[in-house]
Amino acid sequence: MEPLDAFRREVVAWLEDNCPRSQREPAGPEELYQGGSKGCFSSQDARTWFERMREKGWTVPDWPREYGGGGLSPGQAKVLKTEMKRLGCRPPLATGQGIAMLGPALFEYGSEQQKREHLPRIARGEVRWCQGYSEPGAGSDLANIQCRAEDKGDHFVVNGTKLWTSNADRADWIFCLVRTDPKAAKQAGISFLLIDMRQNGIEVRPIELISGESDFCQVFFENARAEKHNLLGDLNRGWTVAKRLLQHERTLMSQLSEIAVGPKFSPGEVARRYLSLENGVLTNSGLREQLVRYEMDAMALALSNQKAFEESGQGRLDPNSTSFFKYYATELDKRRGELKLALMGTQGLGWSGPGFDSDELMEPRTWAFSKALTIAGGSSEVQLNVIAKRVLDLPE
Amino acid sequence: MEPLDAFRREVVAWLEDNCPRSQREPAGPEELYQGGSKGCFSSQDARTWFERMREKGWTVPDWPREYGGGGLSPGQAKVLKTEMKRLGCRPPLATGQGIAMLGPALFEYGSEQQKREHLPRIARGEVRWCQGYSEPGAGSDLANIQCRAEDKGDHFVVNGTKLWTSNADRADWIFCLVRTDPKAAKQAGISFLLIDMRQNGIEVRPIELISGESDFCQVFFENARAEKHNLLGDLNRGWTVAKRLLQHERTLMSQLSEIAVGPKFSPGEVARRYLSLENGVLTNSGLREQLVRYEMDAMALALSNQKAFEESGQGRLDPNSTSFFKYYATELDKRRGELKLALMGTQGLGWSGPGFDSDELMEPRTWAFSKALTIAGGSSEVQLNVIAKRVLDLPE
Amino acid sequence: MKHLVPSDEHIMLQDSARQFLQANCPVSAFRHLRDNSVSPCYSRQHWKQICDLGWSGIILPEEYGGLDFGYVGLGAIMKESGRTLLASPLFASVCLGAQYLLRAGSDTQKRDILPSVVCGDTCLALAIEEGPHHDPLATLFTAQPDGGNFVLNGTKTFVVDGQCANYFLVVARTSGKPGDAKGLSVFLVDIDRKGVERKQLHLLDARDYSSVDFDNVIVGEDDLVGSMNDAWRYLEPTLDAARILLAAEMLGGICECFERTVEYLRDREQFGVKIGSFQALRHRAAHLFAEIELCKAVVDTGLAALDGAPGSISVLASLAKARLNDIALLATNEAVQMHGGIGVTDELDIGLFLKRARVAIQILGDSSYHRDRFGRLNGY
Amino acid sequence: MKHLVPSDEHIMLQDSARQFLQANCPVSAFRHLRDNSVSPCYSRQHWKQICDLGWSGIILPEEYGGLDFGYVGLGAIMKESGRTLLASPLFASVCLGAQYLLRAGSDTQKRDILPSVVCGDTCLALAIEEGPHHDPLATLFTAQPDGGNFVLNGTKTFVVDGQCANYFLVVARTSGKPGDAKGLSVFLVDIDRKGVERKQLHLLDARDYSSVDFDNVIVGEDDLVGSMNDAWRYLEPTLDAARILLAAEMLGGICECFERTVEYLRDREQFGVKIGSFQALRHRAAHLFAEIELCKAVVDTGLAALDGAPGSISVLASLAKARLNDIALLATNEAVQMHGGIGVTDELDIGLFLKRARVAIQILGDSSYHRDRFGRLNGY
Repeated sequence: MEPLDAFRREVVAWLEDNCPRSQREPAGPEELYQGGSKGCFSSQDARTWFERMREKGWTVPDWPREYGGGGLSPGQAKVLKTEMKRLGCRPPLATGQGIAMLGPALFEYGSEQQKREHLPRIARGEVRWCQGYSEPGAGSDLANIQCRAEDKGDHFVVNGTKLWTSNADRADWIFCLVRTDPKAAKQAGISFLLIDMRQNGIEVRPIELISGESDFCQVFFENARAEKHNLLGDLNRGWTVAKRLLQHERTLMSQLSEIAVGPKFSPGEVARRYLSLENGVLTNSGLREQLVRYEMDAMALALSNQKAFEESGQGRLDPNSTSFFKYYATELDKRRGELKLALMGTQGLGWSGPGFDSDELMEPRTWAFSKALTIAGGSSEVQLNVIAKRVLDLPE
Repeated sequence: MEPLDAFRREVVAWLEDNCPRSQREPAGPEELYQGGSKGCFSSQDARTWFERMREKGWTVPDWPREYGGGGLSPGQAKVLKTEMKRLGCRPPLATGQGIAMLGPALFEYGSEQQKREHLPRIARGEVRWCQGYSEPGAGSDLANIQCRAEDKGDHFVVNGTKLWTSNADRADWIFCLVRTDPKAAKQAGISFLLIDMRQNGIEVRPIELISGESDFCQVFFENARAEKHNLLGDLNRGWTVAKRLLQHERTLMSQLSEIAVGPKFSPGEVARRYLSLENGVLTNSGLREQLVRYEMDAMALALSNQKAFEESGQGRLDPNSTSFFKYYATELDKRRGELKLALMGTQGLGWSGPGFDSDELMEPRTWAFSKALTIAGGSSEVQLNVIAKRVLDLPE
Repeated sequence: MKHLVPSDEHIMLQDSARQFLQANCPVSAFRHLRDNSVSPCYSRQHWKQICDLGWSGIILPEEYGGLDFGYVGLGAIMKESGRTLLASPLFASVCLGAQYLLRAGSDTQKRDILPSVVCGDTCLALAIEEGPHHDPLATLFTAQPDGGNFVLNGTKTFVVDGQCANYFLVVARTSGKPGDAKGLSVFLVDIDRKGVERKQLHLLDARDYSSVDFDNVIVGEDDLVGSMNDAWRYLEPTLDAARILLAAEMLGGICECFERTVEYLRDREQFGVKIGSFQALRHRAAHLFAEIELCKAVVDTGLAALDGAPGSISVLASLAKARLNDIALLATNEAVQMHGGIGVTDELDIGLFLKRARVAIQILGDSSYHRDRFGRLNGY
Repeated sequence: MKHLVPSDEHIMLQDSARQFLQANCPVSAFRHLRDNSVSPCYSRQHWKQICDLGWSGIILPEEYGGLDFGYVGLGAIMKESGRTLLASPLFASVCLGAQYLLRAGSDTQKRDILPSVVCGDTCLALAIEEGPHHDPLATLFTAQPDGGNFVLNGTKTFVVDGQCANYFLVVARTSGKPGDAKGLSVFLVDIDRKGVERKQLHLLDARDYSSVDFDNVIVGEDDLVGSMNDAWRYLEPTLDAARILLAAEMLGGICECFERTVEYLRDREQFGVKIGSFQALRHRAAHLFAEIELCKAVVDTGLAALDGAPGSISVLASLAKARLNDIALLATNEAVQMHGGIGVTDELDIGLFLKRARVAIQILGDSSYHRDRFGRLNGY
């Protein structure tokens, strides 16, 4: 206990000195710094805050210092996270695919050269990454990879297309599953390749979602080039890396509601704002029932997350738990979206223009986007399949 | 309209004249006359009422007169049913497997001789029937029939065992699926046989259920004898008859809550009895919400039944509808059981003895028995399979 | 008597409605309106055609230019319009406005207004909501008697088809306190009347809604529709009928969404097989089928009751609205999920049904409102 | 600080509890008691052994013969006892009775009673319920001061382990009106006191319950446990702790039921394949797994909070009881359905878990009670 307490005091003092006042307000969806060559700061304060945190390595507090991280222990990292949350500090650099996905994969499978090349650039926000897994027509059948990489001696030539690539239009590099052995069975013959997107052979087309956003893209490769030393893991063994990454993705998605810059008000606050109370109790008993059921399940999930964190001993989830958390958290995100619309009534239906404040206008879009969460990153059905097979050991 | 109105007046007058007062009270589970050699009347009035109805053929009002029925049109039969329900008249003879299941099968597949032999005895309550479909280890896989009937010239010799045979211990005859061709694939090679149970080769063992009742039995055949002329439908083509019967069974089970002599009080009445009201509204808003949801769904199902009846034009359901009604009605029966226990609180937990009145004691047993309804007669899962395949035409 | 089996005439009407709508106003027509920010979001040309077909007069007597063809007929049209996401003043002007006038209006009012509604020159809109949740008895909007006139003050929100309306039917309180049924009155107000200011609301479903301010708007006694303080007598049955008609529209949307989803399950392959062969999806689709069958029965019974078949209309209306709300939610969410990735793109029509459903759910009462009302009507 | 990771000592305790119970009091032992109408339905021999193991004193300080091992320890025992359907006075006498005495009793009372509870000679039972739904603040039962004495009048129902009790802890109203927290007092009443009449109740789960009439029962000031009119201060935390402990027992039952069901899905064949290969069942089982994982976290957090970890105990208790109620319902119903025909026979143990769950759901508040309370505690 003692050392963490001292650390906590130190962290709080530093944050209070260094986090600009404006960076301690809730951020809108466009206000977070995303990094990369196309990233921009929403204000001078945002830049200052990012630069101070970057100097301490606290954009990725638990990465080793030699790769641009803060070198904190899991316990220290949690203290930092907790105190930032308590003080309302915004993340200085949004947790994108580089920090959450590729970073851990590099630590586990990367050569020293690969780690030195890529990790610090992620930590310093210089390179923004995106993930090329899904392909048109494949859906949940992730191992159904058609995008192929031909061996040309010192480099590969890549042809094919990737779908549902988050923020590909704003990324600099893409990590990709490609087929390097067309004759091998599904999972075999797939390699994991890092590709610089700033070349002519790559075209990116955003896809409009029902939420009105275009976070997802389709990426077209036409004789795109990737250097051989950018192969992560062994040739034709990329599926191993991919599977591990899927777990990170699930973990990430199960914590979306915690890390996402969603609407400001909790369902309870929304209820108090749009419904009437009598003696401190909502008079609309049907909606109240729905609210309490949601809040109870959300609290139970949070406690379950806490339990898993404590049990893991190192801040990392048991691989078998990731499916359950991804499933439950994203289904709950959908429920929260429906609940808030229900609580807000007609004030929750605004798409644009007058009659709604900016918080209200965010709700239907968050609601619509939540529909994607139980599909992306392995649909709920896929997660249930995994639980049935791996956790419950049911016969197939 | 006109002719039915006249008929309705006639029916009401006759019922009022002929139905003894005591037979217009709700009946306990043991008070209905079940027929057969082991059937007994709960009172002299019950006997009188049965005999009067039998004379008119109104134990089976829509069967032709020559087979012991009332010869009524579907519309007339519905009028009779409605008026009996309105006046609170008990069914003079409970709707058992003979009336609901074998009767329709005999009309559709029986020879004239078979119809003349069996139908009037069902109509007059002389013979009680039970159904031998399921076998140990088969569960929902109904076509997995091991019970075999060997051809001995003028008769069959039957060996094997049947499970979940309702009221076999009180029945005189059993209609049975038996394997007559052991070499044929599953559904082929099954025949539909009528067997007199009053013989030495048949032993019946009741199974105790969680509701404390033993309505279901296991039936053991050891060299039991069945005459050749008691084969219904063609040899090795019994599956056709069986499938048709399953539809009747589903229809029957989807109307259980209407015809069953369950607990006297509706969920709404139970709620008013065990919970407090304020300005006519239940103060327990959580249970009220649950109650309204149930009542709305039950009303919707009743309207759907009415719609199907009107659309069929002949009082018979579209075969594809039976699965949906069976599924929904029995799931709703389970929900009603849970709801009533919840509404009654600790007064809904009595198993025997003092502290509970007889209505209260019936509730937990009805609740427990309701668990069997979504399993017997084709489980909910089987019904959903049928809907997906036959109604939605989804590929397998 | 078979109330729930449509007559041949009704079947013909529904078939011709389907043909007209599929040919002239398919979902792509609505998408076009939305993408081109047509405001208010409906096609005047289609509306004119619809009026020429007589749909705007289906429930009105012939003396006002109507077809007198009953609610079952109008319900058939509403179902079909739900299938193609038809955006038109049909619900606001006919199902709500004309219906209320027919119940409550004086002979003069009916003669003056209804024929013009039928031919489509006049659009009515009911200005009833004041807060985020439907609660007509809570009306605070005031109409102050002043000599032979009334002075209207207050704001009405979520006025359906408010932008294309020529007249508002404004629900106001002339006496009593919020919560009282007694004391409500309805006024017919020309949108050009001094002090009326409407503002377009852009909602999720890209249709026509307004918020309207009334600042010392002066109306005459002639503008009162139905007797003073006693409008609830006409308004409640009007709302109930409109709820059942809206439920019919929602049913159309649900069925369309479901059929498209089943089609997708039949065609789409994954892991080398049709996804419709996955038992978990099969069971969910089959369950949804059962829920939708119940929706059909509930809507048809409600419509038949409006045409005189037995049954409590209030109970049936609350049952219909609550059930259709709930199943619309379930069916649209399942449709998105079963379509997978493509389901959350704007390119697929499913998203349009998803959004329309969320708005329709709030019109004339969400499920919590109608469950509460159903409980009260049943004495618990 | 890791509150949710059991210490080695707690793991050892739970392991030894499991071994003892599986060896000595398996489900078949409970079935034997039930089938032979042993009354009250528990084995005195097993209870003696349990007390010798020290479980009856786990949460009590050493000065009263206890182990002072905390709620996490007692929770571990409760979980295991839920797995084997152990019928014993552990919940009533220790989790409720001794706990209340420990919080509210005078030194004398504690010294007099607690050691005897620990060794199993004394069984306590809390007489709190008066109607069919848990509602302690609604208490009407009166205790009328009379000189230095009190006269108790009223009926208590659903007294858990009332038949094997030597003493009742009776919740009575000494002032105020139903609904008030102020005015409640608790009395320790010997079952042999004149005017006390108990009647055995036979419930669904075949355990020990009573209804008890108090007819002018005279008790002294010494029998008051906790201060007069102010018992709620001790009673509410007692009830909350007992709710969390009961939730632990329910969790054990749920896990046992689920594991048996998964085992059945792995083994049982139908249509020529294992039924666990049917995707619809797989998904339902996987969903249930997720719900049960949340149950574990909720129960463990509640137990840890009782031992001093951060968190509002009232909120955690209502969360735990509501969630465990709901998932017990789901898990037992799914267990029956997935077992098919055999699931509804009395021969299979699943039915015993099904019935126990329905009674446990009603003890100290059903889900509607706890959801309402959770809402109030959170300000809505």
